[in-house]
Amino acid sequence: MSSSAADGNRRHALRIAALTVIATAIALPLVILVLGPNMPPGKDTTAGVSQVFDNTVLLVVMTPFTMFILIFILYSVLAFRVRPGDNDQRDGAAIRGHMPSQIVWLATTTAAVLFLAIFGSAELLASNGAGGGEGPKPIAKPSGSVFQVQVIGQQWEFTYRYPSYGGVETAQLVLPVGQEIEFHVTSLDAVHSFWAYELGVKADANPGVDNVAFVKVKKPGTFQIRCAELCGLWHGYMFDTGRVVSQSQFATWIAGQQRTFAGSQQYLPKYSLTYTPDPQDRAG
Amino acid sequence: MKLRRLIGFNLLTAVILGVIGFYVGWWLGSLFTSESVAYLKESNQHDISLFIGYFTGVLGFLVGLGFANYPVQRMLGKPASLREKETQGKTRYLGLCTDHKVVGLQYLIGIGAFIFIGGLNAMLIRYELITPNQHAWNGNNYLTLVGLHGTMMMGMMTSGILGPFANYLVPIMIGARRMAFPRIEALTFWLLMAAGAILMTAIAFGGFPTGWTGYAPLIDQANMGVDAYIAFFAIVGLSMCLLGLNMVATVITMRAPGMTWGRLPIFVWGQFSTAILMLLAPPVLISTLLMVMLDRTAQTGFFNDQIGGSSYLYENLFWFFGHPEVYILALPGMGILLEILPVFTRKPLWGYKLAVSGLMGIALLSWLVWQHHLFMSGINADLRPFYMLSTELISLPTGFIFICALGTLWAGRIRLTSPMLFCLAWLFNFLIGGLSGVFLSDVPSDVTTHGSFFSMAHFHYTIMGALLFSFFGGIYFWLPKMTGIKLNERLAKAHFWVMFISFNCTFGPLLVIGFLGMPRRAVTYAGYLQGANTWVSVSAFFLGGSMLIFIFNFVWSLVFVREPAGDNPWNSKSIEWQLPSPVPVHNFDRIPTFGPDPYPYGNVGSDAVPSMPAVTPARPTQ
Amino acid sequence: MSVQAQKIAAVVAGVLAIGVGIGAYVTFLTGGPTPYQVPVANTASGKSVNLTLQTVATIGPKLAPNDAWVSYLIRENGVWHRSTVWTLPANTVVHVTLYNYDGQSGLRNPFLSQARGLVGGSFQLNGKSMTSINPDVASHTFAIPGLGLIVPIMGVDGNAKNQCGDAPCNVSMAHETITFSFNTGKKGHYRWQCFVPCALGFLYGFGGPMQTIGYMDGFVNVV
Amino acid sequence: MTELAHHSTDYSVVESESPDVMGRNLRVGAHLWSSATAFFFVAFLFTYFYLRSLNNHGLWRPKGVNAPVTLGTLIAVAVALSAIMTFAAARKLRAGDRSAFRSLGVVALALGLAAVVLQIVVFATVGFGPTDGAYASVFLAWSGFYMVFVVGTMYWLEVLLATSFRYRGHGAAARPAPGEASGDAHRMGDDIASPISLQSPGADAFAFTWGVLAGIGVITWIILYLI
Repeated sequence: MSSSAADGNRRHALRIAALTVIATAIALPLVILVLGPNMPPGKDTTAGVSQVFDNTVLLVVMTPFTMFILIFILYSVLAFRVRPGDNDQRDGAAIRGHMPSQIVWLATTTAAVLFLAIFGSAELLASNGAGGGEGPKPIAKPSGSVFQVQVIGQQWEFTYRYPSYGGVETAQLVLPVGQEIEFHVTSLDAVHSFWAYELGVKADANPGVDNVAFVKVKKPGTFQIRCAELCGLWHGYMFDTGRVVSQSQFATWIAGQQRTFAGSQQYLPKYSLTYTPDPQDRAG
Repeated sequence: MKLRRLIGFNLLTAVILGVIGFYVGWWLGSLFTSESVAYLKESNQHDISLFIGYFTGVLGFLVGLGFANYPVQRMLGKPASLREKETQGKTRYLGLCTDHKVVGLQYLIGIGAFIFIGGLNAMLIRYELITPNQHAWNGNNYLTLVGLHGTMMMGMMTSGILGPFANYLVPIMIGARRMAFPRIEALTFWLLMAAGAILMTAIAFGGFPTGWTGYAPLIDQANMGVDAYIAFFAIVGLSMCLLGLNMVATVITMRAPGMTWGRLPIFVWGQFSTAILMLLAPPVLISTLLMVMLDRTAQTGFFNDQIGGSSYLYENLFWFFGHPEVYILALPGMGILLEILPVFTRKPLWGYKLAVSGLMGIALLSWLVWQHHLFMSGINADLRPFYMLSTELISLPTGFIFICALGTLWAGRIRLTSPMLFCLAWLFNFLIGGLSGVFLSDVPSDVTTHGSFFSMAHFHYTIMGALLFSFFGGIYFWLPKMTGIKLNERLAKAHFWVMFISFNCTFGPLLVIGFLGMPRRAVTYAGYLQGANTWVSVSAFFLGGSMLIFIFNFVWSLVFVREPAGDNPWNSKSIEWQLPSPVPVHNFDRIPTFGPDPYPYGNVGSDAVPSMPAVTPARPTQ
Repeated sequence: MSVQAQKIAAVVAGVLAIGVGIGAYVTFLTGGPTPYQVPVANTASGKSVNLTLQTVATIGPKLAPNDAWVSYLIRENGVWHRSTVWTLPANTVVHVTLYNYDGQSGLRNPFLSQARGLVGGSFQLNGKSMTSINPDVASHTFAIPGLGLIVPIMGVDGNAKNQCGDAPCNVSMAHETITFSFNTGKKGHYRWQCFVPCALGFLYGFGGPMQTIGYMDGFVNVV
Repeated sequence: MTELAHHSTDYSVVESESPDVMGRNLRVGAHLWSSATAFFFVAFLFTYFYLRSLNNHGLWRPKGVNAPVTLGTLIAVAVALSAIMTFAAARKLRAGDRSAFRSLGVVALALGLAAVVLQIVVFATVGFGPTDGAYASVFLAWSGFYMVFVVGTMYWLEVLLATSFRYRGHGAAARPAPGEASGDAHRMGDDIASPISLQSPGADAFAFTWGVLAGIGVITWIILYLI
């Protein structure tokens, strides 16, 4: 390759590098200070906090790569395109590869990937599963006392049981604030998925399976509950609104529920982590 | 002779025999009675009749096309035949033809038709989602539309590039006259068409509420319509498996002298790596669906926890197929991308070995990641760090593809033709798709994104944004070769810009909507998402409109203008462009001998003259 | 006819054929039960709506393609119809009278045998005021989760005389009469369903009629 | 697409394909098909061990669900013997002894079909139905679909034998009538030079495929009947 062309390419390379650095320098503060803190699902719960932090880190790691690729494509298209009316029929330079840049690329991507995997695993353990379903025997669990709430998915409604209050079953989900909650999600029929968006909790409900998720809510409020796994005709209508209230309000509420539903509670099966309800299949 | 043609083995006979076969099978099924199928009487469900009907219907269809002739002859000890000599004339496009170029064009039209049906369903889905409440499609129809859209696209687009382009081009590129198994090649296409027809019948039997994943036990519970889904996917699986087998065998055995593994065009590598997955993944799907079929008919208990089955079993088996499946959708597009880039940058492919290892690396890793679809399901929660790692490792070979594409752009002499534009769009879309994939692969952020519109938008970026864009890039690039007729370049660019912009206006916001808490496949959504959803629906309609531009261009150029393309309109140097357009029936008179360099572009010195083609195969005498 | 003309004719024909196809498809998808405008009675105590329903074990070939399916029926000015999409006025008390001719299936989740969201908090089973029933003798429930409404429906005793066959059944046959009232509240588009696994021959008793509008599921448009 | 339709090649200048290409294709195809078959049954293998390990509600294998071990063993033996026979037959053919190939092949075919018949006997006499727990489901489905594969493979063997019998008189240079191959006199077929030349590679490819399938059959027997 003639020296002039080589100089030209070196100039292009420097420009692209500079642009990438500048763009990253501009983007990173925005990502960290503006975008990151506003990532879903919000910071009102332990699970939410860890997810927001996680999302922010992912964005930070992605930013330089994204900037590099986008700037490279844009720059090449602008700098190297053959303008209409340019009758120069010559080909481009016969470059078949460039070992250093290949090695650098491989090294950086590998480093990023390994970091993300290790970070994600650490974050997962540190945040008690970050609100995700961890199966019957969770490895990441909070130390100290937990407040058990069972979520029962059925076609097409979620109902809830509170074992520490005699296994009372309710139609609404109300949680005490500042208390480490241990959700036990199960299903009576098809596969559902219990998604409490603002809490940052999601756990599939499988028939005959107990799926545990942890969360601790910091301040009172409401949150929306949706079914996140296709479960049949009324999947789209399987939503509800939950409430987070103070300890005392919770006590009065649960007492009220125990009174209201005394009629059906006597027939409820003993509280257990999974149920095999009658009637059996095909019986009807 | 003419009469003989009419009543011979052709599409008409096939359709008639197919319908007859269906009703015969339906009647046979109605004869089944035993205590385990006693449920039939009280549930009005005729699953057994329907399954047998579909099976015999497909059988009749294939017999009508003439697929039975050869096996029967062989049973009688008649000798094997290389292939039928291609009948000339238009009729060969309407029946069993073993010319790989005819099959390629059959695939292009057939799959194209079904893709547009799938797209129509998408439009109807977006129409429903304009408002937060169900307002347009009655009863179960919304879920049926979702299922039809997903299943149709997944089933058809898996063969969307291997079918038309690989069948047509791979034999030419490796210097062969045919695929290894021409009859199997034809069979894969007609199986696919039969399957598509079967899926369309789902709405006649009450539709199906399971989406394209068909999770058990819902699929055991659903109405008869889901039998169409099961039959469709099983037949598509068979078609995919045979197509993959044929492709792998062809690349292994049919390469011309000089075409060593190190000289294969990157397009062939892309199809080859895909074909390996296509050969091995679908059998798992087929056996899974057969288990579902038995659950629904013979009352086995594979996925019914109440008689010892498990819903986890289905999720494991399905995604063990399902994840290679999504790379089956990604890899051939990469092949097209890296094949087209050198032509319009006028440079050799940058980092050929790296690109090949990227393709093969993706194909290998895709077997180790399937449980990242089940992060929230509670299966093997302890293994989630491993699947997180293996999933994120896939971004390394994917990164190879990117760096090779960027290196090829570098210091090239870029010509922004319509195929080139689609390739650049591929890079952009797949970048977004890959980055959004990182959020899904990372368990803590997957808690929110899993099963939401975010994951839906993610795989639309990787499948539609990558596969469909490279599909259209391939059409604009190779259709002149296949038909000998030029497509209108201005309309092509109009199509590109409308499609690219409206695509990003559709799925970019959907990423955000998912983050804001909208679950997939739900007909209702929270009121505060209405503005965004309306915007998405409108741009989705524009996206649909861009397809009409393409159809108009296709018809206008091919039917009315018919401007000859010439043998090598793009001044490409790969072998298919050294042949006349369209390629003659036997491709080559004498099998060519290949030189060392698959991409002989580029100037050694700044003052070099335009370089010459690497291979000059003898042209067929016209 | 010139070649060009032939081409144009072919293209036009093709476009027309596709258009007709799409039209038929869309019409099929939009087709379905037309909402039944429930008449409003203006009594001295303000507006009120009367809803008369019956549930039957088998709908029979006269009223539906799937003759063996369990179904709800509604009485529209004296005649029983199989329509489950109703339009009701907002903020109005709806008095429901329901005749159940179906047997006892039992609930999967006994919790749902407790009535919720009723005016006065209780319903009348054959004139007797109750708030919950034994889940094992439940035949169906009438539930509008969006309004927090659920009413368990007692099933007919298996060895009662004169069981009803195919719909429509009449009051001379063995049945249970349930009456209750609920308030429609604010405008909206709500689904209603049955929570008892009463679909014979389907896994968990929840397929077929339980997942098809027009049998055990429907919509309530509150306007 | 008139150009495509009317496009024609002068066949006189098109050289014919070298006959060993088909043999190579057959061998490669056999390997690929066998690997696909293996993956088909991997799903059942996984299902067996997964459901067994879960044992939902203790319904993996309720009392009284017992597989007929004797019949099962007979099936496995028949399949394995048949596969061994085909290997021997293929070797004979490679040595040029076509009559020995035929006699061994017929025995192998008989054994394979015997396995199918025995399987039908198992289904007719087995003491449990598909609803009797997960093991019953796996047992019936797995052995049933295995036999579907056996039937298909036996068809291939029958094809080899039929060709061998049809041309037993001819020497190595047997020449079929035009169109005989495609079976449709109105579709001309350009047949390979000699049908005999494909016999040996065909037999090798078949022996490999049938060998793999028989191996799967033995594994099936061990898993469904023994453990």
